[in-house]
Amino acid sequence: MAERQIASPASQKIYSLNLGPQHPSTHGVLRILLDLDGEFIVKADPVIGYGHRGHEKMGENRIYKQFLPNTSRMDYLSGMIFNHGFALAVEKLIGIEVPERAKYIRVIASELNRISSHLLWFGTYLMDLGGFTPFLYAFDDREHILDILDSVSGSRLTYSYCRFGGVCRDVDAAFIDMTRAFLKRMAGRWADYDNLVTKNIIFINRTRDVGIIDRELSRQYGVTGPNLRACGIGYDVRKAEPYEVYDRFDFEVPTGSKGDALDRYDVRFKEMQQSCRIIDQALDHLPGGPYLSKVPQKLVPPKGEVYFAFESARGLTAYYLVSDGSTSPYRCHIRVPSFGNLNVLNEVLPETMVADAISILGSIDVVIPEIDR
Amino acid sequence: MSYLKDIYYGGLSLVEGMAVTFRRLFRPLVTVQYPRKKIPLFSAFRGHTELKIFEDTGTHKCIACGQCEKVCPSNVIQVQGKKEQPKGPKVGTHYVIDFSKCSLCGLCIEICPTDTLQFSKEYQLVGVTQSDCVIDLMARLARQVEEKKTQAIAA
Amino acid sequence: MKVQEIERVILEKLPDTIFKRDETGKTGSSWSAVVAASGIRDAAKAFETSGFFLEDIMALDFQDTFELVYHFNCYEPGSRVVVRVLFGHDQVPPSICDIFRGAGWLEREVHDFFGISFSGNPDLRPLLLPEDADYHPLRKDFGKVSAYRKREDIYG
Amino acid sequence: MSEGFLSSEWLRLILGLLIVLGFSQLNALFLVWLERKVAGHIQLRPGPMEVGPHGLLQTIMDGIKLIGKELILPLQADKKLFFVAPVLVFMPVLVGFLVLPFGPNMVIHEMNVGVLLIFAFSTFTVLAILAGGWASNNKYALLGAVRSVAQNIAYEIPLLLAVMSVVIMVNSLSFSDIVNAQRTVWFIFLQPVAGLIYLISATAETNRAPFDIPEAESELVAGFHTEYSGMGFGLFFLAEYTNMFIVSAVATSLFFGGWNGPFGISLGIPGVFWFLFKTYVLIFVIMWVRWTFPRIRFDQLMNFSWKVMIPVSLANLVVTAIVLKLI
Repeated sequence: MAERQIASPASQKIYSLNLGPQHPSTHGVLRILLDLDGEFIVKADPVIGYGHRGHEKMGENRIYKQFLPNTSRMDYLSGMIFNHGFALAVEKLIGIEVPERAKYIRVIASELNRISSHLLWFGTYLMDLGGFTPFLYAFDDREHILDILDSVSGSRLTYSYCRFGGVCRDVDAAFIDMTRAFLKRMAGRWADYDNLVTKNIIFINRTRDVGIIDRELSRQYGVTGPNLRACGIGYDVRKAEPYEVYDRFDFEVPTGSKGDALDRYDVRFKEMQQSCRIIDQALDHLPGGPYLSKVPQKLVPPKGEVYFAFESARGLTAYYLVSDGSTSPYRCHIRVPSFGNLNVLNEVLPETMVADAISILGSIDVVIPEIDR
Repeated sequence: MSYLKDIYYGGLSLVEGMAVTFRRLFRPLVTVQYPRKKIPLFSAFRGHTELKIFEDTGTHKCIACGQCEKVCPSNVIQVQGKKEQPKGPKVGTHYVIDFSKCSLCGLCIEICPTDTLQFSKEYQLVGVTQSDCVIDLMARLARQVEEKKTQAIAA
Repeated sequence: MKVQEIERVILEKLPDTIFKRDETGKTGSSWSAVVAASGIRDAAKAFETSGFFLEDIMALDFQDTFELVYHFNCYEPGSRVVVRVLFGHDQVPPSICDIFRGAGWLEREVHDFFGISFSGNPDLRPLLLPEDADYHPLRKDFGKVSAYRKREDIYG
Repeated sequence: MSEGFLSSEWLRLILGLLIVLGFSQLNALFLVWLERKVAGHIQLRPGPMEVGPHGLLQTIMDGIKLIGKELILPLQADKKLFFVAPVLVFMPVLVGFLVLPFGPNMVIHEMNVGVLLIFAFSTFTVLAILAGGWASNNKYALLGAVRSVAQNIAYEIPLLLAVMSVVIMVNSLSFSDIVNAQRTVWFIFLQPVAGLIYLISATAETNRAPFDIPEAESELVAGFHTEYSGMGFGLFFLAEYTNMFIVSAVATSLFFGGWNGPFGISLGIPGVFWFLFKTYVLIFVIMWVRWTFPRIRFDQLMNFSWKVMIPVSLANLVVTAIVLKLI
């Protein structure tokens, strides 16, 4: 009989498992090299870069306007927020005034996008944990958001909706009605999600005390966003450095206490509710007027730099633009939140089980193409 | 005691979850069986770009200025034109887009000085080769004009 | 405010640091400092002990120099601090990956794109580029480049 | 010889075998369709709709597709074991049909140890899973197989303890005796705890969600059948559904009165329909559970078995014995 090798030889207790890049729950193309002792992880080494497209180099070779469609392709789940941030960064660099109406429209669109991103996270996270049905419920809700954003921007995922000095298309009464209807619909959905998932004993056991990222670890790795807030630090760029018109809205920054997967889940869930509040207020105060200010066709920013930070669905995101006084940036750098959030896996994964690794990876909500850029 | 309590409340939470899914069994379905039923498109829908037909001239107003070609981030557009009269304005004769590279950002539409570009409502774009993604907008326009004519005759 | 505190601590440790305050908030950081390459470890330690986190490391390629830009922030409004390190194309800056554990990957990314090696970083395998990549795409001598400038052209 | 061959016992066996072969296949195909429909409607979508009325023929098409596919043998796999495993997983399931009481006098082979036989053979399944997972030469498959063994050992005990409490009430291991004892009152009312434990353990035994850790799609890709393709995969798939039918049928016989109507009221409906109706309702419940809950983690699954299920089922057995003695 031929010699067979299945696991590593018996003398070696530790064997390695290649999780990904084609694995049902590695969210995009992430590969984690796991060293396992039985089901327990000894060492985890995330390997990234499969989706590297060189957005930063592209940014240097394009005029500012041409980079806009790129932005929503980095974090494709919150493309609107990335669009919005880039528009704000360039507006700050050049000094373009944005009409009030456009500011409110952008906030509404961004917050809708944030809810849709969190809903998708909720669905896929439950799918990682083996619950298939919440995934489709979440997508059912998300579909309504995509419809709303589709009706105003014409796209469902990569919007390219914001322009320097406003947005590319005005919203109409139908948009406002749809958004209001969506808010009303969501108000009735939280109880269902609570009963189906949040209170579920299996779910709680799968997430409580799993993958604790405490304050010290978050600080060491630069973890931001809901993952940071889950360990009790209420740091949200929308509150800390209010951009656009976020300082006019009354909303809370939900925080957790321990920083385990359950806290991260809770924080994201409450965040969706807060986003609904913001949208509601923005709709109430939506001013009239123009939606796009007059901007010259050829944009030539002055020499200098801008570092513009904003809160995407995954955390602190920033565009770092260095202008040399020509039509394209000298350097275009994007600080992405998932980078730090994934980096921390190096320390969180060891001594957990394979099943927990999936749960942790799902709970930190990374979008790999965003890291790869 | 807490042992039994845990079992009881744990079990209760499971029953609550099952109630949620059971209720959904009798809700109306949200699926649309696609080729049989279709959802109307929003007016903002972005298909690939196309040339507008203007009522007054019955054709496009492209002047082959090449601004769309220049502003396009991914070199999708190829425009050529010629002067019909020696001193007259240029007229676009050749407008081809490579849709496989297009990211539907709409910069070409916004920059067009004569407003002759718009997003089409085309979404059933199936091809088997890469060259199927290359769309000749002038030919498409000619087809549309032809269709309009036959429709007008039929009416 | 932690920002004032850190300014004092850094000045104690590195007296020849040049500070620039940005009161207008135009650049997005409340103040920036230029530190010599040898001083970045001291600066990072000061930031670490006073509760800052490392937001980002990125590099800039100029004709005359490399520039490393460290963004530090703490969880208070308006306290982003930029620390710049200037060094020649042939020099090797020290790594801070033992001070901020998350810096390891950030330095790997910079190494990928600019070919800047950090002395003391044990793991400089390519992070985003293919494993066998021997090119550094964000250097201004790679691929299509619109301009290659000197640092004073931009920062004056 | 001919007289022996035509004797009712032989005829019954051969006829029964043919019916079982046909029924088990059709039933499995129907259950796959039902599962997809239940899942669909729970998730607000219609499920298969295109092939046949309401997609009824969809699973048959899927079966044909699976038969037509290549069986891929992974490099360095144990060839014999790899191909034997799917057969091995299906065989014990068929044996189960031999002793199931579909109705009064509708048992293929009446046995006084029918209950024992079914549980003895159902243990084979885990052997097949282990063989398949081991032979695949794949770490995911191996992990799935190992998990499966641990899980099945842990859940066999409460399962049998729960069945024991019924058996000592009837004092018989024959299905017909047990069903006959439930003519007026079903055992689920006398033994609710045992019934619940049986259902939970049976779900775990059949590797159904939320206990589907041996295949755990999001963790182990497809667990023990990661490397199987074509009909090898198809057999694992069919076995899962036939297994589900068997455990539900056993539950019907042991706890839900078998072919008896509720409280002795049969409404003139033949017993076999009562039996099938109750079995399918139980199958529906198992499916409903699958499409509601997330998966339990491996160690929690073991804890649940050893710390909750086994003590409770033991206590239940003791209480049953004491009460029986007192009566």
